[in-house]
Amino acid sequence: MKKMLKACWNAFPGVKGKLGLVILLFFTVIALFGTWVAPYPKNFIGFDSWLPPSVSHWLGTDSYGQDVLSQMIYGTRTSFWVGILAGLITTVIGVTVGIVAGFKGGWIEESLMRIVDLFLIIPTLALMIILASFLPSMGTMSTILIIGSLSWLYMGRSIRSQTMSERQSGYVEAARMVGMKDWEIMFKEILPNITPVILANLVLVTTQAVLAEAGLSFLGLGDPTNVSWGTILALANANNAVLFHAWWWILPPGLAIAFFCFGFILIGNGILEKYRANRGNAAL
Amino acid sequence: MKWGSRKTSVMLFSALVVLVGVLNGCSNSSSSSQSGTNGQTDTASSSKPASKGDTVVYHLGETVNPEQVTNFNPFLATGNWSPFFDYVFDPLYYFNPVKGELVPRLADSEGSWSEDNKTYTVKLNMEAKWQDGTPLTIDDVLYSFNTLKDYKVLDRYQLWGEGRLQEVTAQGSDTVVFKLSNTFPSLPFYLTTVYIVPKHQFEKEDPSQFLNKQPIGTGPFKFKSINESAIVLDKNADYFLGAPNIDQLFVDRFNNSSTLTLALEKGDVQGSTGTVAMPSVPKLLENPVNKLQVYPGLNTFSVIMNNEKPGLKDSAVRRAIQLAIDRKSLIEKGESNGVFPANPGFLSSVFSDMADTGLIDNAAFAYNVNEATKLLESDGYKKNSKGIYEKDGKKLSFTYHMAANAPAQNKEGAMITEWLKNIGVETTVKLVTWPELTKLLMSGDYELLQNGLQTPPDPQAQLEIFHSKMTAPTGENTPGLNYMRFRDPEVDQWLDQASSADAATRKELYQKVQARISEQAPVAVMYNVGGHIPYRTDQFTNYNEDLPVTSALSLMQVKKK
Amino acid sequence: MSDLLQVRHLSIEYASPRGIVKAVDDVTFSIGKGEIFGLAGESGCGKSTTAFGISRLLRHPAQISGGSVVLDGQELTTLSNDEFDKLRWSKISIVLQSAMNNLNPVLKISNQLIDAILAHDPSMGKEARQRAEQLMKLVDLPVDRLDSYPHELSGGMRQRVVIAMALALRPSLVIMDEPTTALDVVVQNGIIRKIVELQKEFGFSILFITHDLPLMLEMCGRIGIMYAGKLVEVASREQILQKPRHPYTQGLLNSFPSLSGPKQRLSGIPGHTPDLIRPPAGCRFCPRCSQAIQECQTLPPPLVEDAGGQIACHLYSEEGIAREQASAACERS
Amino acid sequence: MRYNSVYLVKRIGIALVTLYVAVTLNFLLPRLMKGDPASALASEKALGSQEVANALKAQFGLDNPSLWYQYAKYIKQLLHGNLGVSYANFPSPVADVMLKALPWTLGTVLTATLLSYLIGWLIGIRGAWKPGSLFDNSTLFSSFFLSSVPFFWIAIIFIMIFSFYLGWFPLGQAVDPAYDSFAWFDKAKSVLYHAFLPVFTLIIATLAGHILVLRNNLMRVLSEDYMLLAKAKGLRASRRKYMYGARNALLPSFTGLMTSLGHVIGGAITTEIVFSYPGVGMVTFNAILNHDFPLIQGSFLCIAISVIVCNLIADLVYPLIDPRVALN
Repeated sequence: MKKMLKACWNAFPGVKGKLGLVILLFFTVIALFGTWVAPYPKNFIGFDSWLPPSVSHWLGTDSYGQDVLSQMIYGTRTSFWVGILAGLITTVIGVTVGIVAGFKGGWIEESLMRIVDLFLIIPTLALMIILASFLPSMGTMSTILIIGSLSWLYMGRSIRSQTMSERQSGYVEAARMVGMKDWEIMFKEILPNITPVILANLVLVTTQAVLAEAGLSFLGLGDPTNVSWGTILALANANNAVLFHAWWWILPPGLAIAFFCFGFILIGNGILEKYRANRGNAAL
Repeated sequence: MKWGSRKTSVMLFSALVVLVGVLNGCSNSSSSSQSGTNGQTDTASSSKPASKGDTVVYHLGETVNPEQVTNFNPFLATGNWSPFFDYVFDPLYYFNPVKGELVPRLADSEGSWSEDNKTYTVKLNMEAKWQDGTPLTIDDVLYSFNTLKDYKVLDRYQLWGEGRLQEVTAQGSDTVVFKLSNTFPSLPFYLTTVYIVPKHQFEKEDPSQFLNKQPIGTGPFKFKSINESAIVLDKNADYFLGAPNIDQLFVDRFNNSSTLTLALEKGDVQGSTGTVAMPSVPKLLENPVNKLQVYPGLNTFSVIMNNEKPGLKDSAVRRAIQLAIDRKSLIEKGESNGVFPANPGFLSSVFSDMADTGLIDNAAFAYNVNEATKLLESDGYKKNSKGIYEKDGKKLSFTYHMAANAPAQNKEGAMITEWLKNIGVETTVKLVTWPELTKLLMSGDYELLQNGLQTPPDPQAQLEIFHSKMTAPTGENTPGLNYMRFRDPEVDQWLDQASSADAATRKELYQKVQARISEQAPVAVMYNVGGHIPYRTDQFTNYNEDLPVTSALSLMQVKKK
Repeated sequence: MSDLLQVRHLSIEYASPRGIVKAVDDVTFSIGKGEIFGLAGESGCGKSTTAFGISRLLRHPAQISGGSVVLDGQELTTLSNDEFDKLRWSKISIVLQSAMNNLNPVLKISNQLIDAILAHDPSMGKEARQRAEQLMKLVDLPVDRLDSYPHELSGGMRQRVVIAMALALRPSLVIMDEPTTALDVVVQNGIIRKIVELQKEFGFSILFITHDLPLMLEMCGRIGIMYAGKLVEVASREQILQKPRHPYTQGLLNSFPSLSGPKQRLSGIPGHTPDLIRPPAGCRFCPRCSQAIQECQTLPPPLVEDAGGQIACHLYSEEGIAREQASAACERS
Repeated sequence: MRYNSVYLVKRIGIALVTLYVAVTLNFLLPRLMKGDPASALASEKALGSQEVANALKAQFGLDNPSLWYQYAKYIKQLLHGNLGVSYANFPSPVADVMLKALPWTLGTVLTATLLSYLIGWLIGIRGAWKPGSLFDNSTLFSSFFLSSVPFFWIAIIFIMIFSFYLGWFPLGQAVDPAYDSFAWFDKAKSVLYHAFLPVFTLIIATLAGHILVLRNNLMRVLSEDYMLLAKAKGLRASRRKYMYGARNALLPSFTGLMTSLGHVIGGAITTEIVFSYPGVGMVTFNAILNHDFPLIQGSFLCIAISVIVCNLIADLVYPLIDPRVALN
């Protein structure tokens, strides 16, 4: 167990990586064990509204009389899973598109990149709204699907440029001479070599997913029965928390999103720093 | 004053180019022109460059989207902001929702029915003049009504529908005669929905496409100009019911209610016609200067149930659902007391004389969880392992549709679904856009759907929602608002009698209809949405509380303190 | 000839995560006016670091940790950055290795020539352009090329531009760090001949750095051999050719095939360069030296100055010479 | 600076093709949405009378269900510059609504993007020039933090602090209500005064990304030989930093400048809602919620066209700053 912990500890390189890991662990713990930690049940409307932070309500209550702290804790779970799952879906699509485009080249690359350019034009948030109104019901799963299927664009481009530089290197020629098939070269040879870049991008994409989920819920397209940082912020804005000087309802969701993503970005940059140290090129 | 859209956009680009240059110098320029007024209660609205002389300006705040100011044509239902017409134009009568009665505007006095109740004559107040100086003529009135006959699209309330208006003629130069093909006692209410337009301006245009960017009305305020932040109206000095005291009426445009509420709190705006984020109302009222006028309305929010769907067929289940909803906390928590308790018999308390107010706070329909569960069990439902009621294999599990992008609505939906779970009724929430909600209601492709049912200002029309002629089997689009697929031959019979009966018998028939509705509970009512008008009393007084305080007739009398 | 540049006990260190790397350790040599002095050695032996140390172009985390550099009688290591900047390019200029990106890709050749001149004499104005044209003629490049961009020139032409640039202010010392390594042999020959020609014409001295010993022998009057941060031998070209004294110099010479003469098997030098963080106690070449003797393991060889130049090897220190004769004797018998 | 004609033609060609694909996609996207608004509108407004519904459908051109017919009609209208009539706000022409809304969004978004790039670069340069210095570390960590904060959250915070508590800036809107009666100069000032906070929010929200990108690029450029040569030439620090360092470092992030426009406009949607700013964001959002096909198409098209045009401008300006491109 000790050795495994040690290995995992230096898997996150540099001061940045370690700091990021600590932040990430903090949120994971809350996401997994939130229900036992939260002082009150989810969406429990039982208190007076607009109570400032007090002993019984560390973060006060909102306009409906819900305890903001427990809402934040339950929100962590949604935002955490949206971030992780949407991030994974995006990575899978982004990496496949990136590698295929980078490796195959020719008209495949051209068409894929044209699609990427096109989707970069249309604001992703607007596209997500369209997709949101297209899917039958707006559960958390459909949010994840929507975000996942639309935010792989930047990643696709970054992986493609990385694959193109890998394609020139010797081991790819060697692999081809040995007679390995294209997809074998791509996924058995090139993929392991660009893993640090993939990890760095995964981290970036996860933050974008969390932000996109917050955006969607802010625009009222999140799942109302479920709570996430985005829905808390949306209700805070819609119910005029500013008028009530309810800073305890506005600040926490924004700060939580920021810290959560901050942790991820630190890890990403830690990996990149280590990667750049031994490969010498700015991949992100 | 040319409507400055093209000029403004050109100006904007040059201005924003200047922005790049002046941005760093901005801090001093902004402080010089803007005396740093801070939050809470402050006196005059922030001192913009001094307006000419001491013109008295009343700022009214409103959520008006850019697409809502593309036309000022009273005939059109879309692309315009309807309260605008109340300020600039005049209908024959004005329906006062506070008292639930008709106030004569262009009409001189109350109209009179013929013996066979099939013709209604209205004498006009010929003092009225168009804002461009030309006097009002009987032809203007005839033109305004005949246009609805010629252009089917514009007759939203089907004044010329079958069994209603047959002909509108002039009698002399100051009296209008409405000939009906059948008895239609609510005609006066319907006359309030038609604004009289200047024939000499409209006849040159196609009324169903005319954008009327330079509106000319007879109303108390004249249109002056419009920009991205406000619609500017000047007072109509020679308005025939007396000139308004204020010189200018600014309708400040916001695109969300939060910013509007902040402006109200800060004093930039003196009042609003009602779209304020309800939960912030209590905070507004903490400031003694702010008042909130509340009156019942024509929109009853309820959980609409498709009475043909399995489970929802039995009235016991529907009654149980009605009892499971804690209407009091919906009103307090959800809408912060900005709305009225709804009538389980559905008729709004706006029609105070007709509505059976006894039903509203009748304990039989109040929030009562064990009564609801008792009802379900007595009807043969038993709780299954997961705590959901079931009868011969069919569990009470329904889809619950709600409107997207309505945080307050969604919050209340979450509360209701929680309460339904407490009485063993399972729901899966589905969020859809507004037009889709209507489509689902019409086609019946829903089980539970939370939405408002809005009707014209006519008790008959409001109760006819439950008439079988207004519905169609699930799968077909309903002709009327009976989305619930509710059929009750007796209710049909009572309503048909009432449509041509005199006032007394109509009241009695309506009582019976309301009793039956509350018993059958085709819908589970939530609350009645009427007016909730916040207004400040620190700079202006003399609001007329018997009318909506920010309506035209009240704003006329408002004076600067 | 009087000395232009005296380097005394120069040491340069890098702070690396694993400890202090002594890249240059107690190097002493001098370059006369108008002399072409070569500095050779395997890559990583500290020759470029020495050059950058002298011209104060070291990049973080490297810094000079001791010793003195005197140019024209002026001590450089104690100068402030601003004073040193005045010397840059007017007294010391540099020619770098890679032809690919030693010129700013987004600026015209003329701008890059002129801005060096203007940096030191802002009032030049119009004549700066004429100076640039003269410089182009100097290195046999067509003058209209002044207005083209670096990527529009070939590798050789780019290197000629850099050389012209280095001579813009008639510096007294030009440091050339592997100027021709990136070029093919034919172009290299042209560049070398141009450098020698220009050196004769203007009389500036050159510190020529390369790992290509034959090229150095052809071009430089005196040559210094560096190994693992230490200057092991300095001698004239003829001395190095006929009788290289230090075993490492001999090894170096043996690992280059001579074009003329019999074909022999090349004998490289076994082993690899020592770890500069914890250098071996005695002579750093000892582990790879075939003629290593007892003292080599323990005692760092002192730098001995004598007629043949400088040598840092126990074989040539006093005790060493005695034992040498003894072993030479028994060897002969 | 003579352009290489092949490069020019290729760039414009790509722009046109992308535009055509955008137009077609733009036509299909709203159609994918379930629920056809005309019948919904008809029922909502005409209380269910069937002839009214048909009349509305005819006016909206939905009476002929075949997609090809609608597509041909759509393209024909487009060529006449007529973006059709909005359903939800019938009969207002879409072009009219867009023409009023687009300048506001483009004005703020373009200004914010340019300023944010400029400021991001300056900070990035100063940070990369002295890596590891206090300035570098502080900007690095704060940009990590800032790059992960939602647009609208910053907007709400700014309104709370600057407008509500300090009263320095208005609570929202684009111009002063009494705008029409102002003199020319007051009008400009009113526009700037109201635009300051939204632009400032967009700048802060996008600043972090640019700092990081440029800092990485400059770190790479600093290790190049020509930088060493520039130092050896004794050039002034400012010239080395900007003419040699920044000029090369900004090249890769310059193309990023315009492609990120789509992303910024997306972010602007939420900011405009919070600031009650009459831009395209709000119009698009309402259009989507009301299933208003023509307005959705109109707003997407305007956004697509403005982004494509900006990209084309970027492609044309790029050879001016990177000579290597124009000649290949």
